[in-house]
Amino acid sequence: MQWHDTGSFGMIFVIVLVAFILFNIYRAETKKKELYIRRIPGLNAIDDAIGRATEMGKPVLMVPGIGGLNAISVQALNIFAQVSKAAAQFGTPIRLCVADAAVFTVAQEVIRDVYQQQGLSEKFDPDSVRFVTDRQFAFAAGVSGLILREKVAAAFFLGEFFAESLIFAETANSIGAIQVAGSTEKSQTPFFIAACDYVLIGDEFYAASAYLTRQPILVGSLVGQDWCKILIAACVLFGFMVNSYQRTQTTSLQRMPWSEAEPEAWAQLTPEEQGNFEAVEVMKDTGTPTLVKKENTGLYRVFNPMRDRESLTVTREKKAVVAPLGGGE
Amino acid sequence: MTQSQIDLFNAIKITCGVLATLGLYSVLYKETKFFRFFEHVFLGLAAGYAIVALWKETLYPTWWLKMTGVMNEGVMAEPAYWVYIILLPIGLLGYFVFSKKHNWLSRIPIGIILGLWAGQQVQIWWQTNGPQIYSSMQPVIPTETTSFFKPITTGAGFTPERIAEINAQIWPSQAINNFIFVVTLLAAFTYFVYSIELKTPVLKGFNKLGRWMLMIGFGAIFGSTVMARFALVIDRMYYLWFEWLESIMRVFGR
Amino acid sequence: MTPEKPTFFEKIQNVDKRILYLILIVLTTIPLFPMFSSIVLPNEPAPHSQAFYYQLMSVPEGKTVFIQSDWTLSTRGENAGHIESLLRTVMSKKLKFAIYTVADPQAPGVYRKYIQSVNAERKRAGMKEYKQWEDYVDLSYFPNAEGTLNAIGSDVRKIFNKRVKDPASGKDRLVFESPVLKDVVKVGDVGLYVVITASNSFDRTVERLSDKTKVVVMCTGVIGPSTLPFFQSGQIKGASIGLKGAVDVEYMMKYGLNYPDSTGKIKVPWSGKEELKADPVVEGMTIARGSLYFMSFHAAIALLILAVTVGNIGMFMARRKKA
Amino acid sequence: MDFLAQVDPRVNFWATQPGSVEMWLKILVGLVISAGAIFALIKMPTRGRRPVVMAFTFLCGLFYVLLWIWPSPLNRKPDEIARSPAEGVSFLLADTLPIVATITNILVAILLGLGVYSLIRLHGGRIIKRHADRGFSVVLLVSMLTITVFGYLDWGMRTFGDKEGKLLDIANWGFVNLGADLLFDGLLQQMDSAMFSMIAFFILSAAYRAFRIRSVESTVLMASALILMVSLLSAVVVVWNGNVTNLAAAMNVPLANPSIGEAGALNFLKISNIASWVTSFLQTPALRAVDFGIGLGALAMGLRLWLGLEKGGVSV
Repeated sequence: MQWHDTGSFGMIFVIVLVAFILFNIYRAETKKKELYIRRIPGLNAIDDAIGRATEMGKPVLMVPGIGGLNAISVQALNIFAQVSKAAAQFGTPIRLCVADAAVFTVAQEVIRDVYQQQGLSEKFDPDSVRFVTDRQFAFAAGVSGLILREKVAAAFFLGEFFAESLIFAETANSIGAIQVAGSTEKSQTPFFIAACDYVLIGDEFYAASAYLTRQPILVGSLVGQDWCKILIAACVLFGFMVNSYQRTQTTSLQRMPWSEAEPEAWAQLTPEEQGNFEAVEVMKDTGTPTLVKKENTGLYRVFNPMRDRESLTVTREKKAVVAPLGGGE
Repeated sequence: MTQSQIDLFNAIKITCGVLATLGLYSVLYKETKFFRFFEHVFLGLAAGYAIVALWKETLYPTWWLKMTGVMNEGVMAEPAYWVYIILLPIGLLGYFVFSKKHNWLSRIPIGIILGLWAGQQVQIWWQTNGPQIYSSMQPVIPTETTSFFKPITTGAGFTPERIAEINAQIWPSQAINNFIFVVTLLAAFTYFVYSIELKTPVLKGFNKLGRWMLMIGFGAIFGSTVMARFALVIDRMYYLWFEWLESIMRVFGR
Repeated sequence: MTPEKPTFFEKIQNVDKRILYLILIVLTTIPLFPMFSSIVLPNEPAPHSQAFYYQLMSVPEGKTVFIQSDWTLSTRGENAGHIESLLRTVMSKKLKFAIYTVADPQAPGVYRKYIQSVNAERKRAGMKEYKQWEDYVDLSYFPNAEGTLNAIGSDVRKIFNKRVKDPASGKDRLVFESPVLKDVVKVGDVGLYVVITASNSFDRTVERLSDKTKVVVMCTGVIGPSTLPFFQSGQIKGASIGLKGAVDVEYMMKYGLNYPDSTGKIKVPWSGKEELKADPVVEGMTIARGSLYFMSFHAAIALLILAVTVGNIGMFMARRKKA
Repeated sequence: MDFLAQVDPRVNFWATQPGSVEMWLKILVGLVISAGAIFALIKMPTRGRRPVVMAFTFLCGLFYVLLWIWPSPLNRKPDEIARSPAEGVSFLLADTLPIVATITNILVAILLGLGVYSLIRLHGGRIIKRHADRGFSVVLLVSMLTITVFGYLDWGMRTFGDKEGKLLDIANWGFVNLGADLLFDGLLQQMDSAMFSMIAFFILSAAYRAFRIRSVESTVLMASALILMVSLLSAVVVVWNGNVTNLAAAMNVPLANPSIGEAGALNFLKISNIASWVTSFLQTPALRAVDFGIGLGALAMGLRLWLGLEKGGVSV
């Protein structure tokens, strides 16, 4: 039965995905001609928004979500780097409100770099990048207060937003600011859709920096992601065909826990052994052919590897018992 | 403290809460000084509490106690893993961010945090998405066509075997639903393909369909979220009126 | 745009927000008054609530349940109903439980409050109170959700390496010496793993633990939609979602599931699962907070739907006028 | 590696007796060494910088990747010895996980000082520059200071001054405990809930404004939202479904419940079934597509960060 154990399938699958992404990054870096990316409306709006803010002489607000420091907030900061580049050129004031100390550290540096690269270091006001608080709703209160007081003309909410998303969106909407929003939390996207002018749905957010900067690495990895999506889609297509076919067949082999297959043998085991062998499953020939059940399809087996008894019989020698110092554990 | 003192304290506490709530709610009408006051109190308290929590909830239990160990009635409960000390200087490197010359050092703690996060993404991808991929592979060929809909087992007096048999079958109605499921998934998927130009009308249409399906999905989320939010405001009202009155009444011994 | 003053229809398609807000406040408050609170609205529990209640009621007496309570006062409106009905059921079924949080340092304070209040309520009704160490252990807060959940999956005894006071000896002892956890070697040994959450800490729990133990969830309506796929793919065994979920559970606590009352009538049928059956809760309160708030909820939704309809009518009529 | 494994013997080079001179000495040495290391880094030539940062990032990421890719031990008991070096590694990884898991939180906590510094600089600056809003800045700083003081005093009393847990009972509280509780439980948490519950109002106004039958998109958005909302109103549901049942009885068509795949002809008219159909066969797949996309995005971004491929913006 060993060949039934497909535990490594998931790992291979992920490795393939990783390979796709890395290969395309390599491809994009070596290739001369630029790879195609479809238009993403929300992002074309960035310049108009900043332009409008400049006319009104009002600041541009940016919020990279309230999540901790991870790829999402880094991604948001990458986009905001582009935004503040434009803002710096127009001389539009910016407000970047952050809810996490680590993100704040990165933000400080990124934005300062942007101004330096533009040769406008003296224009950079360190207070334009603010740590408001790391408490969700205090942050919400602080930011919406800022929105109302400073009458921001454009607001960018990109990153990991939770319940507070609608507080920001509605507040900014009430003073008629242009809003570009996108959240990796799909449960918040509807509220952005309801209250914002432009919304990045799902991983358009991840596509954004590739779209804006056209850096080969980013574009390449975006193409790689597309390959992965196509692979997954193909899997689903293939899978539902195979399943559809196989479910119409009959079989007398039934997959079941070993404890059910051989109750009497099971009963003889010590509780500890039973603990070890809980996961053990066997294919039992029931003799009576029945319609193939979900649990007996080949694909089910691929995605839910079957452990047999041999693979779980493990005997190791115990540690020498040391006198637990002062009766710890 | 006596019971009456406790009641008094609770009454004061809840009254403060009520005032604060009203203060923040006032922004629904207009951004006033009243709101601004409570907003700044809120921000101050939040920041202050963070300062307390950073030691009391993170550093003390997960760092200091590990580093200096735990004694329990004079005997060692946990040994002291002194090497934890190196995390302090690493963390402090972050403070170089304000230095003009050495700000690159602040990227070391950042790099560590991001590295750990990145590694985890690779680790958990399959655990999260594998089962989802499998459960999308819905069978779409009916195995039983004697009835379009699945026969009703409810109170039909079938034997358990018969019911199991019926449930094992794929009935036409289910097959259609599953087909809709797969199509919706793939349509929504094409919406997220960026590098392929959607030239043919078929692809364009599929893409548009995908966007509509997404909108349906988001609408559904909106609908079910409404419950959560209204539950909160209802609970607030309960607090504003009833819990407050109750606490006041207790003080006046009713 | 229009110089002449707006027509009636233009008015009703942009009513001042504040008026809507005021109406909402009034509508949500009135049904909370005592004279309404006695009413129990008719209900049809959702399938995932039914699965949840069945899983909970089918845990054998005396077994241990893990409760991961990841919410704070800010979602009291929904989660309070959840934890109250959960504790009432667990206590009336005489299950032991270990309660802790991986999400928020404030969460322990919150769930302690509810353990106390439910205990007090049982005391008033003359039922047995739940005691730390014998009946439950409170493991409070574990920072870093991912890490903790990984560890719970791989080696629960290592991560739950905490001490609580043993009333017998008055000493702090390792929780695994307590009656509650002495039989728990790996997370698979627990009767049920209940997550009460208001955040996506829940997804992490599924990622780390769904293959190792029976996970069920009580979550806010926001998290709800993202839990349903897990319920479909069988990674979680049941879900009580939002206020409705709380009401469903309270309702089944009162009437049972596939449970014939004295007249033999089944109040809550679980169609397709006739063979399965769950009794109502025998002692203590059943219908409570959830059902009380449910009235106001109906009023609020009615207002929302009304507002949307009026807005659309206004828009159409105004258009027709223009044309 | 004993440090990582945290195994017996309970006292070794890495694990010392708590409070012993040896411990403090080792801690001191550790500090000195790392100070030296920092000094070395400061002297580091410019081109050496990026590799250093990348090395840190890579190694940290590598831990979880190893944890994932390395075969995990079967049926391991806490007191067992690895059979082979390979299994030894897997044991080590498993034992190390709880420690590595805490690193992020510790670092972020240490970094919090930066945030507080920026707050104080902003509002202190306002007070000095006699900004119009300086009064509020004072309020902010004062409330920050107060809760900090009360918080630490309260914590100290509970942790060190209260071995037998008297303070768990409010009756034994003193001024400090009451103050801390008032500030945290009475104000801070209530303000959280207040702000949170405010969303309900915004939902109302947002729905009123956005749910208009303008385009196909806004219409389907509204339709599915309304269906879901109505399906939550159990009073409406019971009546609606009751009518469907009567109708079915009148036409004597059998009814059943599609939530498990069963269906009778008129069943889809039941509001609860329409809703559950929408969620299971339209919402679930649509959002699953979003999930796959986001998952892949995170995976790709993670790879780029881990391997140091990110350029510009944040180049760690």
